[in-house]
Formats: sequence, C-alpha cells, structure tokens
Amino acid sequence: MTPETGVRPGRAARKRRPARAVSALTRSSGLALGVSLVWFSLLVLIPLAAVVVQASTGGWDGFVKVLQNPQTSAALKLTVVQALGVTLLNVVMGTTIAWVLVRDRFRGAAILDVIIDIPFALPTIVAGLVLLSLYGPKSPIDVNVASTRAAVFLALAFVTLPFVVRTVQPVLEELDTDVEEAASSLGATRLYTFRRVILPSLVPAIVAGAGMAFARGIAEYGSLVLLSGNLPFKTEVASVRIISSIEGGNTASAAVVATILLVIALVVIVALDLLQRRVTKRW
Amino acid sequence: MSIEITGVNKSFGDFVALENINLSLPTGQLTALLGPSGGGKSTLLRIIAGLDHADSGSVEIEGTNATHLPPQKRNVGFVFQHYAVFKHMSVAKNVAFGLEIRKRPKAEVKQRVAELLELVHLSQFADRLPSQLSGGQRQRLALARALAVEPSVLLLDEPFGALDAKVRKELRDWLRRLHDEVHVTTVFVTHDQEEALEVADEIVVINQGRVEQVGTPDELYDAPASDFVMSFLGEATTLGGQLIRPHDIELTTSPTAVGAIEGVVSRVLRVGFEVRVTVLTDAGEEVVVTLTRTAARHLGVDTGRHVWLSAAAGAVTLPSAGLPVGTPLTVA
Amino acid sequence: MSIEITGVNKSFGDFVALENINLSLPTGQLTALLGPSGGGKSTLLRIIAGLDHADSGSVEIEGTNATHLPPQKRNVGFVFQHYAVFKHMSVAKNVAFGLEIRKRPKAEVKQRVAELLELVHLSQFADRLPSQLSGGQRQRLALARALAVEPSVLLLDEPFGALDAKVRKELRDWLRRLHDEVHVTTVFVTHDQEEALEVADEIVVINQGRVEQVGTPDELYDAPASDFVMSFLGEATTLGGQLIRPHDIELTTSPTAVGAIEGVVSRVLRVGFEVRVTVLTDAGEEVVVTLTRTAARHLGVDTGRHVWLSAAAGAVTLPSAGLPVGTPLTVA
Amino acid sequence: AGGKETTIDLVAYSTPQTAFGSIEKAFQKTDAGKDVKFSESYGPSGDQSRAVEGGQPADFVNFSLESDVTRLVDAKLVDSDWKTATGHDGIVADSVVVLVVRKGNPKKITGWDDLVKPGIGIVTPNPASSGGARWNTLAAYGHVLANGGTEADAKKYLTDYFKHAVSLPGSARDALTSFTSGNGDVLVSYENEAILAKQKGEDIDYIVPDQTLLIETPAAVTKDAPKAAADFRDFLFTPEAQKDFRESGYRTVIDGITGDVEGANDPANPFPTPKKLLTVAKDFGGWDAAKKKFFDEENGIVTKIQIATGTSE
Amino acid sequence: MVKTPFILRWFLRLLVVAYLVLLVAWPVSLVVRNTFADGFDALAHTFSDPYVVHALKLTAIVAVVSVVINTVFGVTMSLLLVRNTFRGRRILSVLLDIPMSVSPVVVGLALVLVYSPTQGWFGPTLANWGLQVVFSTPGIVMATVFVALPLVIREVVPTLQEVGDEQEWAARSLGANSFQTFTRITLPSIRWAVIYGVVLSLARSLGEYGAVKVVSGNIVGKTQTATLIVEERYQNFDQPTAYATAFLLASAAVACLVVVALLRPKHTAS
Ligand SMILES: Nc1ncnc2c1ncn2[C@@H]1O[C@H](COP(=O)(O)OP(=O)(O)OP(=O)(O)O)[C@@H](O)[C@H]1O
Ligand SMILES: Nc1ncnc2c1ncn2[C@@H]1O[C@H](COP(=O)(O)OP(=O)(O)OP(=O)(O)O)[C@@H](O)[C@H]1O
Ligand SMILES: [Mg+2]
Ligand SMILES: [Mg+2]
Ligand SMILES: O=S(=O)([O-])[O-]
Repeated sequence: MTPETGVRPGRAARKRRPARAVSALTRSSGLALGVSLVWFSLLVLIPLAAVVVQASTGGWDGFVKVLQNPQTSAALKLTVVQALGVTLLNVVMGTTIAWVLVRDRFRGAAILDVIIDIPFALPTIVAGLVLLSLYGPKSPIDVNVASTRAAVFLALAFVTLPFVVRTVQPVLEELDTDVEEAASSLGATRLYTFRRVILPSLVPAIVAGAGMAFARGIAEYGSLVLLSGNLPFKTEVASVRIISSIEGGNTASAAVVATILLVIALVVIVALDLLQRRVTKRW
Repeated sequence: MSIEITGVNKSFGDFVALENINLSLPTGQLTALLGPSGGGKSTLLRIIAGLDHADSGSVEIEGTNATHLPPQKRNVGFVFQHYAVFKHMSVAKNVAFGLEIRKRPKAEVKQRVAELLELVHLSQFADRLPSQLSGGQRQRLALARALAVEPSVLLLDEPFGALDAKVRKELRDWLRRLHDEVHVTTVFVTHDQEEALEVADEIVVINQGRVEQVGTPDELYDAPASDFVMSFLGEATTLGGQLIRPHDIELTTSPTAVGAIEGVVSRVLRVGFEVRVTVLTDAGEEVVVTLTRTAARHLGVDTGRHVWLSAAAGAVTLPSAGLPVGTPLTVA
Repeated sequence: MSIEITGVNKSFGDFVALENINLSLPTGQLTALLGPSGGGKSTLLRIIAGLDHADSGSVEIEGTNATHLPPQKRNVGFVFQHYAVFKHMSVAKNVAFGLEIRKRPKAEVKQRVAELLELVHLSQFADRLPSQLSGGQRQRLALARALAVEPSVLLLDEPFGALDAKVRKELRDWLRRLHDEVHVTTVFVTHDQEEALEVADEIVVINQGRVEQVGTPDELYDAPASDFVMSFLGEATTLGGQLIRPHDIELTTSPTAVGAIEGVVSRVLRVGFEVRVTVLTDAGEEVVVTLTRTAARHLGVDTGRHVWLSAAAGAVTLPSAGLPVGTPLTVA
Repeated sequence: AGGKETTIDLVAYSTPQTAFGSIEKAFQKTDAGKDVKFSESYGPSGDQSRAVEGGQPADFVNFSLESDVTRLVDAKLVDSDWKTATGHDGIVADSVVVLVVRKGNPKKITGWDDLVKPGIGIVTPNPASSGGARWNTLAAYGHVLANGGTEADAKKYLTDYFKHAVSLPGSARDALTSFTSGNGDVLVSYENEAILAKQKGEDIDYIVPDQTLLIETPAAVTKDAPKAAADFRDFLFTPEAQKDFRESGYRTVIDGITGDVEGANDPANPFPTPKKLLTVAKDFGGWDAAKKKFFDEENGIVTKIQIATGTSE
Repeated sequence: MVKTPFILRWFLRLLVVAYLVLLVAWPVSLVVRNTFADGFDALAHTFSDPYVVHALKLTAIVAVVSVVINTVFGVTMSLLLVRNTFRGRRILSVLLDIPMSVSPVVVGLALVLVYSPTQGWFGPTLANWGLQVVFSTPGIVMATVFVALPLVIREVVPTLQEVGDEQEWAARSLGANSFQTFTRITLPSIRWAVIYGVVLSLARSLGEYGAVKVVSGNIVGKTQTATLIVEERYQNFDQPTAYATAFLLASAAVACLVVVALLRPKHTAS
C-alpha cells in the first residue's frame, strides 16, 4: 500500500484556502447538508434551544443563583472531575484494548470483542444491580465501593467503556503497517514506534472517543444511582440535581444546570479538538 | 562476511516467494539485487532487515546470528519501495526520527538533517508534510531518512525508482562515493539494469524466488549463466536461433562475412545517440541491431534496404530457449 | 485538438506548482511529460483528469470545455503514480471496476479482465488482494485497470516506474502498438529520458512549473532550447565551457584536430556495451566521454593516458550556464 | 353502555400496580365496568404527573402526593373540586412510614432513635428527587415533635438522620432495591412497600415506629375523561376494591374491611395503630406549607440540613 | 509485519483481559446466571408474557429505525465533514457531539418542551395535523436517535480521514459517479467504522432508559419498551423476567457482533 493514502496532495492546501473549487459543495452535497441540518435542528438544536430558553427565564441571576448553591456546585464539580478521570482512563485502557483486539488476535480475543458493547445495551438498573452485587457490601471479593466516589468512577467506567475502544478499532484496522516497519528499521522499539508513529494516527479517533466518553460521563445517572447512593456533596452528580429541581417544580433551575453541563461539554470538546490539532501538528 | 544468508525459504500460503537462497555479501560491498517484478527481491530484503521472517534458513549480520533479532536491533537502514514516510511528521521530523531515537544532541540532529535535506534537494521543503510532496520528493525523503542513522548495513528497495536520470545519477554517484568512503555494506534493489551494471560491485539476479546468477557486472554481461540472465541484463535479440546482444551484431550492406544472414530492414528508430534497426531475415526472424548514429549514417541504413547480419568477433551468444525475446504481446 | 490547455496556473499556498501552461495535444498523439522531480508533471496530469482544479485557465478535451467537468464525465483513463489500487478488492475486481460501472455484460467483463491480466502478466494473481502483490505487480494492476475502460484519453503518471527494463519494454511496445491501432490520445509522465525519446511522438519538458520546451524527440535531442533541456535529455558534459553530449566528443590519443583539448584519463568505466571515460583536462575540467567498447579497445584508452578531446562534426553544443553538470555533491 | 368499548387511560405511581391489577378485574365484572378496558402507565409519582401535564393521555390518575394532583388542577386538566367530588378527600388508600430492617432485625432497631446510633446506615429515597419520599422525612422530623421535642431538637435529629444516610436513591423502589442489594442497615419506607416486598419473598422485616406519619394517596379523574373513569374512581371506595388495596399492604380508607394480610408482621392483625399517628394536614399545615418549609430548594429545612451535613464532612 | 515483543504482548493481554473481566464480563455473567438460575423457565416465562413480547417488539422496531436513521445521517454527515469544506464546518462538528452530553432526563424534557401536544413549541400544530410525537412511537424513536446520534459520526470520521481519498479519485477517473464511488469504494473502506458505529448505536438504542421513559409515557402494552419493562418488573419483584429481558437485550448486542465476526474474512490483509 502506498504511504500517502491518508492525504492526497492538495488537501492541506485546500485547508488553507477554503475557497478552492475542489472543496466547494456540489449541488448534491449541498442538498445533503441542508437535509441533515434540518433534521439535526428539529431533533437536537431546537429542543436544546427550548431548554436554554427555559434556563434564561431567570436571567443571568438564575445562573448565578444556581451556581451559588453549594450542593449544586459540588455536584457539578464532582461530575466534571469524575468524568475527566474516567475519560483519561478510557484514553489509556480503550486504546490498549483496541490495540490488543486488532493486533494481537489471540485465542479468546473474539469473546472479549463481543462483550465490549454490552454496557450500552444493558438497562441501567441491571447494570447498577450487578455492579452493586460485585462491588457493593456483599462483594464476593471484598471490594466495597458502594456510596463512595469510587462508585461513581466505577459506574462511569462501565458505561463509557465502548467509546474509545470502538473509535480506535476501525482506524487501527485501516492503518498501514509499512510505517511501523520503517520506524523499527530506524531503530525504534515497539513502544517508541507506538508513541511516535501509530499514536499520532490514532489521536483523532482517541479524541473522538474521549469526547463522547466525557459527554456521556457528565450526563450519566441511571447506572450509578444504586452504587453511588446519591449522597449530597459526596456522590451526588449533576443529573440528580437536575432531577431534583424538576421534582421540586423548578424547571428553570433544572434547565440552568443542564445548560451549564452543555457549556462544559462544549468547552471540553473544543479543547480536545484544539489539543488534537496541536498534537498532530507537533508530531 | 557482513551478511550471510543460508538456506532461506519463504512462502506466502502455497506461493513460494523465495526458495533456498544462499548468499554471502562481504562487508563494504555494494550489491545490486536485480530481477523481474515479483521475483522476490523485496521479500529477501525484508527478511534481511527483519521485517519479515523466513520460514527456514538463517540470516547472519556482521557475525551475529540475526535470524530472530527484531529489526530495531539490526542497525540496518531500509528504504522502502513505497517510501513509508511518516505522514503526520514534517519532512525534517521524518529525517530526524532515527537520530532522536538514538538521543543525539539537538544541535547535531539539526545540522545532520539540514545536510541530508541539502543532499536530496529538499531543503526548501523541510517544514512540509509528506502529503504536500511530489512522488520523487517523497522518495528522496525516504532515502534521507534511512541514511540519517548511518547504519552498518543499508538496504534500499528501488531507492531511485521515481527519480529522473539526472537526480538519479547524482544520488547514485553520491551513494557510490559514500560507500567508497565509509564502506557501509549496501544492498539495493533496482529494476534498472544499467544502474546495476554501473554502480554495483556485485549483482545478484533473482527470478521466481531463486538466485539465477551472482557475479560482477562484467561477469554477468560477458558470461551470462542462462538465457534469462542474458536477456535480462541488457538487450538481446535472436540471430539464427542464437541469443545475442544487438550491439554484437555486425551489419553490412553487402555479403562480406561467411554465413552472414540476409534480411531486409523493416524499421529504423533513432534513440538519441543510437539507432535501433529492425531487420526481417529471410528465415522470418525479427532481429534488432543497434548501431551508433555515425555508423548508421555511414552505412546508409534505411527501411527496405537489403543487409547482411553476422555475430561480431568475441560476441557472447547462447542458444535461445523457449520463446524468442521480444515476442509481440497481443493487443487485448 | 484533443486536449487543449490554456493559461493554466496552480499554486499550493504560496508555492507555485504550475505557471501559465499552454499546451495542445492533438488527438491520437502519444505525448511524454518529462521533467525533474517536483516539476509539476503530476499536478498537470491531475488537472487534465479533473482530479485537481487549476486556479485559473481552462482545459478542453475533445472539443468540450472540461474545466469544470467532474472526472467521471471526462472519459479519461488515469494511472496514478502511487497506483491507488482498491485495497479491499481482488486484482480481478480492481480491473473489472470501470467495466462494471459501465454495466458491460458479465461475460464480456470476465473476458476483458482475463485479457488484460494476461497482458500485464498477472493472470495467476487474479484472486489476490493488492496487499499480497509486489510493488511492480501493483503498478501493472493499476495500468490494467486504467486500460480496461478504453478511455478516449489515457493519462499515465509514471506507469512503468517500478518495472524492470524487460517488462517495461514489453508494455511500452504494447502501449505504442495500442496507440497506433486505436489512436487514443495518451499523455504519460516519465522520468526516463530514453523511454520518452523512444516512445513519444512529442515530448513536453516541464521544469519548476513551466514548460521548457515542446517538440519531437529528435528536435529536443538535436536542438535543445536551453542548457536545462540539453542536460536533462541524455547525458551532457562540459568541454571548454561548452555543454556537449559525451557521445559527441571525439577522443584521440594524439593531437590531430586543431584546438583539441588535452587531458589525462582519470577513470574508465565499462557499462555493458559502452565505455565511459572521464578525462581531467589541463584546465581542470572533468569531461565525460562515451565510446563504444570496440572504439575504446581500439584506442587503448586507460587510466593515466594522455588524450585529446574535440567536438565531433555536427555536434550540438551550448554555452554552459551556472553550475557545471555533475558537480560533486558533498557527502553529508 | 351497549357493548361499546371504552378505554380508561390510567396513570399512576408505581406501588399500587398490583392492587390495580385485581381491582380492574373486579371493576370489569360490575355493570359500570363491563365494556371497559385499561391502558396503564406506572412510574414515579412526580414524573407521571408531569407527563400528564405535558400531554400524556390520562383519564384516571393516582399519585403518592397531593401536590401531583394539584399540578393537574393548575394545568386545568383536573377540576378543582376533585377532593369533594367523592368522599374521603379524594384519598383512595393510606399507609404509614415504617422502618425496614434485615430479617431477624440483627441491629435491634425498634424506633427512630435507633437510626442515629453509631454504626447504623440508613437508606431512604432522596427527598429532593422523589416526591413520594418526602413522607419519610416528615415522619422522621415529626416524631421528635410528637415526643414533645422542639423544632430545634427535630432539626438536630434530622441532621443526624442524614448523617447516617448511606444511600439516597432516586425513588422509593430504588431505595428498596438498594437495601435488598446490601446497602445500609435500615430502610425508611412505607408499610405497604414492606408488606409487598415480604409477600414477594424478600428477606426483610419491618417495624412500625410508635410515632409515625399517615401516608395518603390521592386519585382523581381528568376533565375530558369518559364517565367510566369516574365510575372506576367511585368503585375504588367500595369494600371490594378496598379489600384489594388491603391485601397488597395498604390501609383502607373505609372501615370494616377484615381478613389476613400475608406479608404483614402479624397477618391476623396486619395494621396496628401506632401510638401517635401524625398527618400532614394536622401536624404540618398541609402539603403546600410543608413543601415550602422543608423542601424549598433554597431555604427548606431539609435543603439546609443536607448542605450542613454534606459540607461538614 | 513487525512483531510486538513477547513480554509486552503478554503484559498487554493480561491487562486487557483483567480489565474487561472485572469491568464487564463478570458483571454480565451475573445477568446470565440470574437468567438461567431456574434453567430456561425465566426465558420461557418471559416469552409467554404478552406485555414483555410487545415491549421487545417495540424495542426492536425502535432500535432498527433509530439505527437506520443514525447510520444514514451519520455517514452523510461524516462525508460532508471530511470531504468538504463549508462555512461553519467546525462548529457543526462540535455541535454534533452535544447530544451525548445531555442527561437523558433533559433529552426527554427538551423533546417534551418542543413536541408536547399541550405545551410544546411545535407539538400542538403537529397534533392538529394528526401527528402525535411525544407519548407515542415517533417520540421514542426521536429520543433514541438523539442519545445515539454522534456514535456513527465519531466512528466514521477518523477512519475516513485515515483512509484518504486517493482511491475515491481513482474510482472517479474510471467513470464512477459520486454514488458509485461511495457504495463501491468509500463504504467498503470504512466498513469497520460503520459496523462498529451501527453496533454501538444499536446497543445504545436497546439500553436507553431515561429519555425514553420521559417521552414514552411508559404505557403498558403500548409505549413500554424493553428497558422500561425491565425496570418495572424488577421493581415489582418479578426479577426473573427482568433479568431474562436484560439478558435478551445484551444478547442482541453480542449477536450483532458475532454476525460481524463471522462475516469477517479469515485473514484480512494489512
Ligand atoms: N498539496 C500540496 N501542497 C503543497 N505543495 C504541493 C502539494 N502537492 C504538490 N506540491 C508541490 O508541487 C510541486 C509539483 O508537484 P508534482 O507532484 O506535480 O511534481 P512531479 O513533477 O509529479 O514530481 P515527481 O516526478 O517527483 O512525481 C512539488 O514541488 C510539490 O512539492
Ligand atoms: N503477503 C503476500 N501474500 C502473498 N503473496 C505475496 C505477499 N507478498 C508478496 N507476495 C508475492 O511474492 C512474490 C515476491 O514478492 P516481492 O515483493 O519480493 O517481489 P519483488 O521482487 O520485490 O517485485 P517488484 O519488483 O515488483 O517489487 C510476488 O509474486 C508477490 O506477489
Ligand atoms: Mg519489490
Ligand atoms: Mg509526480
Ligand atoms: O415513586 S415515588 O415517587 O413515590 O418514589
């Protein structure tokens, strides 16, 4: 295979000057973009706008007040910290798992491969239950994390597992091995080759997976409630605050928390994107 | 002995790519691997570099058994037929890669990269990404990258394939010179017979996974072991059922020599300094004869002219087996 | 006129890859694009095929303005420098692709694929995946794929780059013959001057994004418009400050000609049929002279021998500008 | 109604699902219910109420909190006279707050005071996210007052209570699940839940504390509901329907229903009268006042206590 | 291909096996064990319960429809993002990740705010046209599509970038139009990404609870999906049915990948 399957000469230049004819939308892709955008708006943008509108009924003060509530801000902080931690774990473990599944197809690897997606398919209550019975007070291996922050972390690790694995896997499948050979012939060890040659190609996929894992992490609720116990200031996550506000008849402050989570997600996703650009540039 | 290959076999499934290869390449020698496409050249080179593993047989490099050594421990420079440049690194970073692994001081790396880019005429492209290079530029990059680490063995898989004769000659001369200076053991694959004849100390002809002949350029040219080697190294044509080089045929416009074969000129093609004359003999053979332009002008060779052909004194001839060389392919 | 290129410019960022290119390539002509690496050959070819767009200027194919036509509407066959074979399809499927797109009957597709694979010697590999092919085999696959659709214009970017002289010659002859039979307009990029001289009806020399000269092989060889063209097409050396072909120098062992330049033979290299003699003149010039082996033997040329050099009658010479050709590169 | 089928869209909180199963069958045997079918939806009380407010089809609703009906009155989906349309203030079933412990009561829990002893872990649904769970909190608070304590004592008790909480799941059922999965030593829940769980074979016991709160679950029909819905609501107050409520662990709203209740501590005497039974109306001034005083997101007592306990750790 | 050193290979293998066993395999084995605690009784019972069967059917329909929508939308979007430049492309790319970060309850809330037949922005109008979105199947589909929206895109985009467009151009030059190029060249090149995207979306669609709960109304035998019934049954002490249904959901995700694994050619070229 040729080494430049990735980018044909011309692409980079195109990026620099987006006005080039090559890149301009053709009529059919313009149409496709239009239809997609309408659908995306109807499904996501407009409903979320409705949430933001709700949030803004209290004006700026609404936001300040919600953020000043120590319980809410504690929950937000916990959520973000845990989600970041889990994202980091996923970046490392997800990439490793993908690597082992694609490149080290040992006997039994197929079994591991098919269970990766189960955390998505399992109803949250069942997920919570089985985690609780293995890592709760009745743990057969005496690991009791119930009602601690470790429980939040564990539950999030469970539900976010597939993201990085599944984004990295297909890229690894398509990755050409000749550059790896080139690196090793230049004296690079396997690890060095991985770090300097393979990893940069995986970075976009890892970042995509990490972004989703983080997003899911800050939004998760169902699977961690049984395990974490929802203790205010300790294991209560932001979603619980949203639910509480809704229950308390205060949709506006629920919407405020939801909006704050949206903004955090946006910031993190943009930051990841920028980081990826820097990283891939630097290498 | 720098590289010692003993009894190497390699199959891909049922397909035998290399069959009982035995070679010894002395330290400091410049060896050319020559052979038709699919003959197994790249496979052999990859096995020497440790990028592929032989099914059986052993590879010794500089006295140590390297059969099971990973590539990075072989101190072998490799230029890939498909370049295999690092897509996400700039040109300069690509070249610096091997040096950085070896933890050379920054200043040294920088200087060495600059020198090498100068050598391959890529200085002005140092900060570009490989995707912004032309084919030949990529190949030069790959070359510079392999040379950067000053390996004890250099393996080059068609290092000049995408380069024009001028750059090719420069780099070739440079390689020859580098070689003469530092005596790095070099093996390079080429599909260019002239290149092999001109640069190599020794040529290994590989065909269908087997070594056909090993020898100095002159040995191979003057005493080809088989009609395959003869027709593969330089042009060959058949004259009276014998394989002979077009240059070794004497063409006269009158039947001077005894046993000269008569024919009619069917085509005259001038290629730069040379003139290629195709003669249809009375026996129905199509013989190609090469003359210098001066000789052709002198003889007044032209289409339709009756000529007589004979082997020059001391010409190498071999009985032509199988298909005559240059059998026309049918247009599909 | 089959292909008419008018005022084409193309830049990548600040880098000017093509500058005001004007060319007309008549229907049925076989044109070679020749030039140093990075000169803009691939870029031009890609613009003709519609794979890239010029910043300004227009491309006309067979009378219709194709400047804004998508590639699939141009009926242009393209062989990519880097092959761009379909990785997930078998060899046969790759070749069949264009035919299947055109909804040709199954039996016809099968037969045509078989013929083409036969032509490029890949019949036995029909069911392999490209990743299981050698470099040359991939190139032949790419060639067969482009030929399958019988395009009205064939654009080949170094179609024989990875092939040995023998296969190369076969395919080249085949291309020439195909061309003569069906008169498909063909443009092919090559870095091999000899190939261009031998096969092409017309040669376009491109350097640094500009057309240096357009002409028949003989015109270019005999009347190069610049020292660039002269030194690019065939070898050139400097004799008394004049650019001249090594073949055009007369070497004598005694000062026969008036104004002959004296020197000492510093190196004698035999390359197959030829002998390349390097002479160091008293003025300190390194001159390369090519002789036939017979002539060299006859003259008794050997290292250290005093010889006299002069331009042969009718030799083309040009004042040598800038760096003399063959300036040694420093070993980094 | 002449063979014409009517469907009643029934929207209710989770717990009475079993009871409604048999009550519906019984109703369908009556004249009024002959051609009636049910389309049912169960879930957390607040969620269900909001869904109806948001347009979920509903003819008959049954919630665990009065305020969930009030929401529909405000949305003009339920007539404001829903309480007086039938007797019993619209309350179809009662229960009390109880303390659920592990089988055999290994921690020897007998009343509220035992909950705040060292080493005891409490599981109770989160009063913030589960409207129904607010009964528990009021009971815990109210028992201090019932014993003659001051509001300050009650606050102090509630603070200790939340300090001992090891799990505050989102709803009453989640809390039960959490408890039966091993969390905590005592679960604060409803008597009917405890009885139902025992009926289903869970390894638990429960204690009716001496001072506890009466839980009252309201039902109503919506404005556009077919007549059958009102008939069904009225049917709930018949002894037949009340018997079904009783059998699934509820205390009846009419007198005179007897019979053993399987799963109760003493099946023959399933519903002992606590020494002191608080009610929201009497002891807390009704739900509106209680909500404001205890559960206000900013200044509610519970909110403040949670902040105090949370930040003190 | 270069081999990874023995020790490193085993270290990675063990690490991955341990991690996956502790995090997924073991917990999931509990589901299996609970399902088959009484042999096949629980499964048999589950399949004889008309409400469960209805819920399973509904879930199957919703999941398939959602996956189809998300796949078509996702692949189209990915192509637009990678192979074109247009104003706002990067903003759009970031926005596409947003649905992941919205709490399921908020997803439900947002959809209700817009599509509620009584109070929504568009709901009353749509209701006038006879289109009931929330509290019926379209709403469930929308919620499901919403929560799984970025999955296919995030799978496909990196692979599309890695594969490059050289082969696509080759196809164009051979006369293939955009559609043919897409189906014959692009799609096969990104097939693994699409497959993983589909499997992930499917799993996510099967398992979603919170958002679906809010928009479905959880009407037994009508809008109750399998996940909702698992929750309900578990809480009503019908644990065997809950586990059996959960087992079926997990099996669907596994089956999907097993099919993929079987379809995979024995030795893929690399
Ligand atoms: N995407 C790009 N961005 C920037 N520069 C580019 C890009 N693509 C090509 N170039 C530059 O344009 C010039 C012409 O490239 P082109 O590929 O046409 O050369 P070429 O004549 O085909 O050379 P070769 O014989 O080496 O293939 C080169 O100097 C190359 O570096
Ligand atoms: N992975 C593989 N699977 C099957 N056959 C293979 C594989 N790799 C190479 N081959 C076959 O082995 C033979 C030798 O290949 P190799 O690459 O060594 O040829 P080569 O001499 O380098 O040819 P070229 O000059 O065309 O590059 C070829 O016929 C090729 O098709
Ligand atoms: Mg090769
Ligand atoms: Mg090129
Ligand atoms: O279902 S509850 O709201 O009563 O927990």
